[in-house]
Amino acid sequence: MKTLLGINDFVVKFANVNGTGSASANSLFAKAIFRMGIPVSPRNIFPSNIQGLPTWYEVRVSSQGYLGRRGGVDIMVCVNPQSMADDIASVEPGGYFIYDSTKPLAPQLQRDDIHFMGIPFTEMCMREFPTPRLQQLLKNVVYVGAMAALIEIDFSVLKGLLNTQFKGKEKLISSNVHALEMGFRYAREHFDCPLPVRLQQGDNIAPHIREFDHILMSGNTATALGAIYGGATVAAWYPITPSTSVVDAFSKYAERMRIDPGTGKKNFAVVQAEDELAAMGMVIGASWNGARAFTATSGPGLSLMSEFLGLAYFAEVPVVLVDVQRSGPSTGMPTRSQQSDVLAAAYASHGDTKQVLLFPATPRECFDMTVDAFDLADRLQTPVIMMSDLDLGMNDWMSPPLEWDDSRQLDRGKVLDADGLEQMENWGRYKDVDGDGICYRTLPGTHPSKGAYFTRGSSKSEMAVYSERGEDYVQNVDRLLRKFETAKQYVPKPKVKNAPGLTKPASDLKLGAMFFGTSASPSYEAVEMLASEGYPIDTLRIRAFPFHRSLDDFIHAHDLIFVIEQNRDGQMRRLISNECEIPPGKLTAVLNYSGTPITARHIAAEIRETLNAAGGNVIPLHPETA
Amino acid sequence: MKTLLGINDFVVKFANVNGTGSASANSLFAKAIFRMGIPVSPRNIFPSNIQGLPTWYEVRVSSQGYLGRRGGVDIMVCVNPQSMADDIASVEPGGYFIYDSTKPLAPQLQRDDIHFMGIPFTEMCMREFPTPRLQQLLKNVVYVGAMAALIEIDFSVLKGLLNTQFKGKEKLISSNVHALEMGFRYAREHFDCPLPVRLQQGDNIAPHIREFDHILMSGNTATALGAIYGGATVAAWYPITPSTSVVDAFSKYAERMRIDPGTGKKNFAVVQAEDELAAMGMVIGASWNGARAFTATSGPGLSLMSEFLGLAYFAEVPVVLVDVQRSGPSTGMPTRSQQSDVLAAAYASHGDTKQVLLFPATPRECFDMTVDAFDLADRLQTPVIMMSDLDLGMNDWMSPPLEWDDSRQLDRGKVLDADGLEQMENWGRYKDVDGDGICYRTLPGTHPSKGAYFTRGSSKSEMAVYSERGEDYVQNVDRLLRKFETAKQYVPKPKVKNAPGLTKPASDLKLGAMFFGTSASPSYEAVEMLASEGYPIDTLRIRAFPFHRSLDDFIHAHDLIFVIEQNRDGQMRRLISNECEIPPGKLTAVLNYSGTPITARHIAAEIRETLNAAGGNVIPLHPETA
Amino acid sequence: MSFIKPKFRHPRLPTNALGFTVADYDGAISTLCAGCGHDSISAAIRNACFKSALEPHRIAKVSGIGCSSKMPTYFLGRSHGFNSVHGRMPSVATGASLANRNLTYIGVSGDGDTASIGMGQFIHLIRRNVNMTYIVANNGCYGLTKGQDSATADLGSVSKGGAANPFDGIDLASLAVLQGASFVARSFSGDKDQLEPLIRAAMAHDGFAFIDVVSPCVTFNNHAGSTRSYGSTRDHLDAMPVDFVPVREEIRAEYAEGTSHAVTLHDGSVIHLLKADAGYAADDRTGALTAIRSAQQDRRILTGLLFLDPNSRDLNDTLELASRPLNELGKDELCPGSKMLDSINEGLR
Amino acid sequence: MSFIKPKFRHPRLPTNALGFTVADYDGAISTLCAGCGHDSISAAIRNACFKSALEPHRIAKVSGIGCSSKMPTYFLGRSHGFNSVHGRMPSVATGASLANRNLTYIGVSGDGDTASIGMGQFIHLIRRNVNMTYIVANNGCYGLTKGQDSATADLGSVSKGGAANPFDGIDLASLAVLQGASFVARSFSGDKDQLEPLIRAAMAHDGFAFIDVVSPCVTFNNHAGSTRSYGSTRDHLDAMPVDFVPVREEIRAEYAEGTSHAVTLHDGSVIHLLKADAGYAADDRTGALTAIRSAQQDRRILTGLLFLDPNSRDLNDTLELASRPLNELGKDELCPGSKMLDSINEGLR
Ligand SMILES: Cc1ncc(C[n+]2csc(CCOP(=O)(O)OP(=O)(O)O)c2C)c(N)n1
Ligand SMILES: Cc1ncc(C[n+]2csc(CCOP(=O)(O)OP(=O)(O)O)c2C)c(N)n1
Ligand code: SF4
Ligand code: SF4
Ligand SMILES: [Mg+2]
Ligand SMILES: [Mg+2]
Repeated sequence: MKTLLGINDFVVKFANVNGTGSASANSLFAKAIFRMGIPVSPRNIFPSNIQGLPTWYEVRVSSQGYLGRRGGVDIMVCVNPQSMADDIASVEPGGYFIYDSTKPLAPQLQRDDIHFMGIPFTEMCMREFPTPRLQQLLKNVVYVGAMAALIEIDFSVLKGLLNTQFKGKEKLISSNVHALEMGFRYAREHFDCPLPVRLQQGDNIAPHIREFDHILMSGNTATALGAIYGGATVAAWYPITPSTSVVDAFSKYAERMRIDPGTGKKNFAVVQAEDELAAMGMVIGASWNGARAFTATSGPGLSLMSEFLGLAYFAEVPVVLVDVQRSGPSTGMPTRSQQSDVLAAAYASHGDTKQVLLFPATPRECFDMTVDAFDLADRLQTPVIMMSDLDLGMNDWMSPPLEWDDSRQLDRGKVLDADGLEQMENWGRYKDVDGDGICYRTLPGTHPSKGAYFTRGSSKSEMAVYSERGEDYVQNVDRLLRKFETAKQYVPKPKVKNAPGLTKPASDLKLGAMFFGTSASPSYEAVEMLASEGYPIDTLRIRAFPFHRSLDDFIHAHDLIFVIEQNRDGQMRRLISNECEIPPGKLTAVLNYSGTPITARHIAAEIRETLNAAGGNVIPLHPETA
Repeated sequence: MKTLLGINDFVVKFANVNGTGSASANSLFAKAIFRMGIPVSPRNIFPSNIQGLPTWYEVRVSSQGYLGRRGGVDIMVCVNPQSMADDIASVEPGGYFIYDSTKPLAPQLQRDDIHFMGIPFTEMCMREFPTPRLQQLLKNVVYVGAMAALIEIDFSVLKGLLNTQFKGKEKLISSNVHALEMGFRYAREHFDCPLPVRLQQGDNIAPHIREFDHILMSGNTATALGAIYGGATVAAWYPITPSTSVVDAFSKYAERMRIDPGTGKKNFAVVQAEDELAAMGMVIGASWNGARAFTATSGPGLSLMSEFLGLAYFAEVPVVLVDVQRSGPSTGMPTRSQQSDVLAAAYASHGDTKQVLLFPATPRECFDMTVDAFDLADRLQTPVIMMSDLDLGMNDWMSPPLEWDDSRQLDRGKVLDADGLEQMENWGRYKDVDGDGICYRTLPGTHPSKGAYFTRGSSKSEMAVYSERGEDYVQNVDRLLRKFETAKQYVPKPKVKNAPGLTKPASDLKLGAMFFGTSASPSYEAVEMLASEGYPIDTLRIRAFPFHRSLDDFIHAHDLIFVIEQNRDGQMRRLISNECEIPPGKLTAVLNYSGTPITARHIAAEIRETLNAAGGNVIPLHPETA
Repeated sequence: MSFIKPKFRHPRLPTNALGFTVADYDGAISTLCAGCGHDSISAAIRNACFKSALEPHRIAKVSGIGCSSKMPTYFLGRSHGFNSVHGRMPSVATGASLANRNLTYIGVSGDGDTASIGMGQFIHLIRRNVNMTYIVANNGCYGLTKGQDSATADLGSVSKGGAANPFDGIDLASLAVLQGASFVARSFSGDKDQLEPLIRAAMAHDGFAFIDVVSPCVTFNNHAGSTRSYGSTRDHLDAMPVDFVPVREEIRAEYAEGTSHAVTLHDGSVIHLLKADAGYAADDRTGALTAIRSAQQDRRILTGLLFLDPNSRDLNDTLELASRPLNELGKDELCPGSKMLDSINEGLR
Repeated sequence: MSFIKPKFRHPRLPTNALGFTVADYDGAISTLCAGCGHDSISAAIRNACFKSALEPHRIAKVSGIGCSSKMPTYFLGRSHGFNSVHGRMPSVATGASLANRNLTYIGVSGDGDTASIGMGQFIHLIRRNVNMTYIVANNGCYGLTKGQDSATADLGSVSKGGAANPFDGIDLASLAVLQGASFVARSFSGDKDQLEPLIRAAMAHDGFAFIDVVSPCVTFNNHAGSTRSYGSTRDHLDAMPVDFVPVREEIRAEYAEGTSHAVTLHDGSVIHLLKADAGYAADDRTGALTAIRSAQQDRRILTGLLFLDPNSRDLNDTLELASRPLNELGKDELCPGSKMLDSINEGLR
């Protein structure tokens, strides 16, 4: 049998039944590894139901700090008989399959090339714990204990985490510790511990992890904090997976940080709307009236908001919309991840529209970009859509700590107060005074006699008077294009990196890769894999639409560019070729749309295949020779 | 002063106030010219209100049968003081301005280079007709009478039309005829009749008009008839300009042609829904249940339907949606025309979607394509969107008569009846038995024990069982792509024409133009203008999306291609470069998005400018030398 | 994921008039939470269809999105079903009903699906009197998205999150009565003796039949603070039992407080009402509204058949549709032919 | 197209407490049809604001789409206005009200805008008790799209197209009462003596104030067959006149059938009710519903203040928002600062 070797480099997957309390045990597992200073990226893969169906928790451990999915499973911990056959099949040759041996394993499920390790979880728990509830719950802790022995998790870290989690409930702490120990002891007694795939503090950890501070948090939590720090006061939303936790977290933080100290009253409003149309209407109404407002939704909500997004675009009302993407179209796979709303968001609504999009790739960026989104929306007087996804939003990610510069001001853009109105001659709501396409706005209630105007989604003159004159219409929508052009200088710039291991691009290096959001981490990893094989690929991580000019430069500087994304139709590739006027042939799509996040292996394989097919045109350039 | 010369080649425009009854007088004018066998194309340019604002009726007379707008006005008949200044400004040098001289014209409005012709319409009507209502209404008929004298409309044709219109209401006929004669006489007495711009039967009329039969009808009426002949039984809609008349006409015809002869009951249902979401839901429900169903809407409705369009795409329910486009985004200019929903329709909804679009250019095609749309939707089990627009839908167009082949069957596609189910082994709703991506559908109530399945917008296996497995999802959406590929062979093919006057393309002719819908007519005209200047341009009229392969061929066969359309962002150009993988640089946008239909002059000017800018690369090839 | 039940049938299971056993009305195994009220409703629907001896394949099931809207998978596996989009089932059902007036339509929705996102469509569905049975599995919360308050949650009820609901709950039954629904009932998912006959009556009713079924969410809304949990529902239950009398049985006519009242349905079948708190006749809207409200003011939920218009005319009749279903019409009935088109052309020359 | 009115003001026009003349409350010249009921409503709103001496710039106007929704352009030219999208004004108004609780909000809508496409939002606006005056200019038809029946059109009313409406009309006032609106009134556009005080009362009310104004469409719905035309409205009018008593005037307390009833508003102002048909107190929902319905059954339209909850708590209060408008908060109140973020980071290590 093949022997897997992996010090701090392996994938563990837990196969559970949802509603059985596995989530907290699983996150205890991941957090302990994180606390040990070893790079870890856990992912929930859960069904669209509440109880009784298969759910998985996939944990990647990576000394190099790769946070994307690697693909494959080295150790499968299976406590769900429903999915057992598939789960066994998914283990890498040489890998480990840990299962509940209370019942014997069906012989037809056996495989010769992996290790089966039975632990009688149910039996052990029936024996040790009094109530069915405890038996059920602590079974999960028992397997964490066993894993602690098998891969050498620092036991004191686990205990420390339990102490914090159950602070004040000593009985719970002791039963949990007992469960941990049961598992630990069983594994020690019955198996060769540790396994060759295991943890080891310090040694081979990448410096950018070892030497810097990190936190473990979900993108949605970071987005919520971004909304707090960005000064959002109105959140209107409608529940939908996977965006719900954005507003949940916003409410939680606001209840803590936005209570008026004098009166105990709230300096924020959260409204659960009756649907997504209403949520967007409330955001528009609040923004029009000068509050910073946002909503969070997912694909179906985005579709429902499209008429209103057209209004906001055309009436020039700031809007911040967080789209935590899931698999579409329609209901699709509501609990699976994709990046498939790119076109729907970029051109949201009928008529000629272009919306500003931001593409965060880490929780830190969720935080920063959400703050930026409010500034951008106000500055540009238009919707700004944060394109997050389930993978980023709902999973915990290792991230540099969030940072805040206390001198940062809220940039409310061109809003005239009473004084400003007094000073400005012949103010007109839609006059392009500064030539950047952005006009001066006024808020209701500002001035007794100046600055009142009518906001509408229909055509108007520069003075905001209703008009059906072709010239007025054209002037207005041309200005909106000019504004979109202006946006390029305000939105976050792409991140360009030269091919790894090569300090400057050699003159004959013409390969590039572009990606965004959760495709970034596995893309970087794939690029490193390919670099070690001799294919040097420069990268550009897209962070916003409209595209910054450096994206054009990147495209022009390369002959063959891979666009890596998680949807069927290569939507970002389309958007690029559209907006940058690029021959689509220059851009090769690398796609995954299975609902589970794209893996580095998949990306590398696809690129390799293209390069091989290109034959003589792309000769691997061995790093030594570069 | 310049003298305009135009036998059967000129533009007359009437400037009215809406709600004053000018519509019927104006259409009497156009219809009379049509009856004389002279090509005419009338257009309403009306405000989004009901009474009291400026409205125009622009009539182009064109011996060559050009039905697009030419641009410019030769004779302006102005009975609306509100818009007079602009109306005067819009007359071509040498043209005629006919106005109500009951009040004298303000001196500052005078121009030296056009003819002013005052007729005291109000005064004449006050004198001749007893009630304000009649004075108001018949004023419109008086100016038609005057025009009859000025441009030589056959008076008996006018009278004949009035006779038909007011059949049985003799008093109305005589007062109308009287009004006509008043105008006629006044003009004869006060002006040199006829003007140099005028009508003349027979002579210089293009053979394709002279020698063939024509009707005058609006696109929306034709679409409605297409729905009747296509076998639509359920129409669910929500009123919105400019699509309302589609369902109005459908109801009218259905009341006439779809009454069960035995019982007097209806073989059709028209439901005015509470909004566009509901309208689309009803269509989906009815289609799912085996009726042919459709809705008609415009941009805002399309936006609101986008979630449901994603459902229909993913659940594979046939839908026929007529989008009569107006100016967007948002409310935009609701009574003005554009072709700006192309991208919103093609990629309607979140997630990866591609919708089938049809682009009719004439009423005849509205009829044919609507019939086709029902067959296509059934055959492909997907939404089919008819992309009409206000200009085509609400104006009367000269068109070849509608034709129906009585042997044509309704193609309901792959629907299994009870026998079919008995015969098919292991039927599965989403099995691609034939390899074309199209599966066998069953209808509720068909068979006591076979063929029942659950339709859903969420992911499923081939057997229609709910599934969140990545493989099932991917297999399904890949099949949908395959189906879209199949669609290419079923949708109407583009119309390709070699450059006019050149029987076969010379080897060094590399110019092409592509367009669709109402941009076609003025594009053909512009191409002829440019041909006469020595620029030979081949044309391709797009009639459907997905694009037929011949579109790729056309693009590859040309070096520089103009894409002519009526929106700001060159949406069709984008769609082409996206879907045909064409370097966008090959496609040059020629755009108009002022809300009034694009003119041949504008197109020619834009192309000329590009060609001039291209300099040495495009040497005009004089027709003689070709 | 759905599991198909084993196909084995016990040979001596009782059969209905059509020879079907109750198992012929089964669906896939439920994936809802153990103990979810919605499963009891599924069972009641299955039993009602069995007892009323409806042909399974002549029933069509429609729903929106939510735990409740998943229910149609779990009953009537021989019927077509359509799990559409959130809140818009009413329009899908309307279209379906227009296409084929001869099927029996069962719509299943949740309180989120109906009272929030679907409110507009729900009211217009009522107004059109579409011939269907519309069941709301009402748990006062959004089960599938993990327990947010819905618009029917009572004022002050406490959701899993811990916050007390600051808004008044929408009472869907009152709303249906006010907006002109021709059949309005309420029941409790745990009370199959009342629920099954109500569902049978609803399916027999010619027009829109609404049943608001209080259906506790064991996972997110079953704790002391919530007023919609099993415990509290049972406490506040003001049962108004209904007994279904199949076609051709004797019709009883007397009706006084505390006794039963026979109402003849459009198809001739009859419902016996037992009036618990009395005070209104079941065909009087104002009375129904007042009774519902007065029970409410006592913090009780009035159940039973709350309103019935025996002269209901459904949408197909209102629109004067022919009796043959639209989806059965072929080219001959639909297509007026070339002669007609010629005459239309003629009018446009 | 809008024409700006000449700016010339007669120097001796009467002024209100703030020194404004009624002309200071004017808007652009109307582009509605001559004689349209909506213009009378615009005038009533203008007059009400003038008489109540509201600062024009402290009022915000919101509307949907329709002839009615154009109205806000034609009054209060010194106020900001927002002509949003069809049927979704309620959500825009809700957001606006949350952002700045200190302005007065006037929402104008049509029966199509509210009772069809906007129905869901309307009901949820009521449920949230957003502090605004919501006026529906109710003409039973879609004016702007040329006269289709709306959902409030009476059963049997004949539209311009000639077909009789086969559906029951939705009564928005009853619906508002049932759904918990804290102020519900009805009036007639041609009856400014009743309408102006109602609007003033509505604006003074702390919470959601709904006024259903029967407002005939002269162009599409003013002929014999329609029951909502000027003529027929006047015929069926069952006037319940309302007189507005400004703050600080005497409060009258007696209330018997046929006499007047003083209700104290939240801000201390008082409304005198004259109960025409009696039978219910204006703070009793069931009574209001019964009265509306019984007038309806006599084919009469009950007008006046139909329901009032003097203890209304608006959305801002329900959500326990601070008294300072959210849109006035600056970085100091909003941004918790870097220390707080450090402590959050700490919890995530
Ligand atoms: C357009 C849209 N918005 C939101 C959602 C997310 N969602 C799914 S089910 C649901 C609520 C379900 O509540 P309810 O109808 O009461 O059903 P329950 O689960 O309580 O039975 C929501 C908000 C969705 N699927 N589609
Ligand atoms: C989404 C959308 N659908 C349809 C329309 C077209 N539309 C404009 S106004 C209107 C109806 C207006 O009726 P109502 O609200 O009663 O106003 P009225 O004109 O009668 O005053 C409709 C359907 C639209 N603007 N937007
Ligand atoms: S979450 Fe609640 S409603 Fe959903 S299945 Fe579980 S118990 Fe039922
Ligand atoms: S159409 Fe009717 S509602 Fe619209 S402005 Fe004219 S009269 Fe008023
Ligand atoms: Mg619920
Ligand atoms: Mg109306």
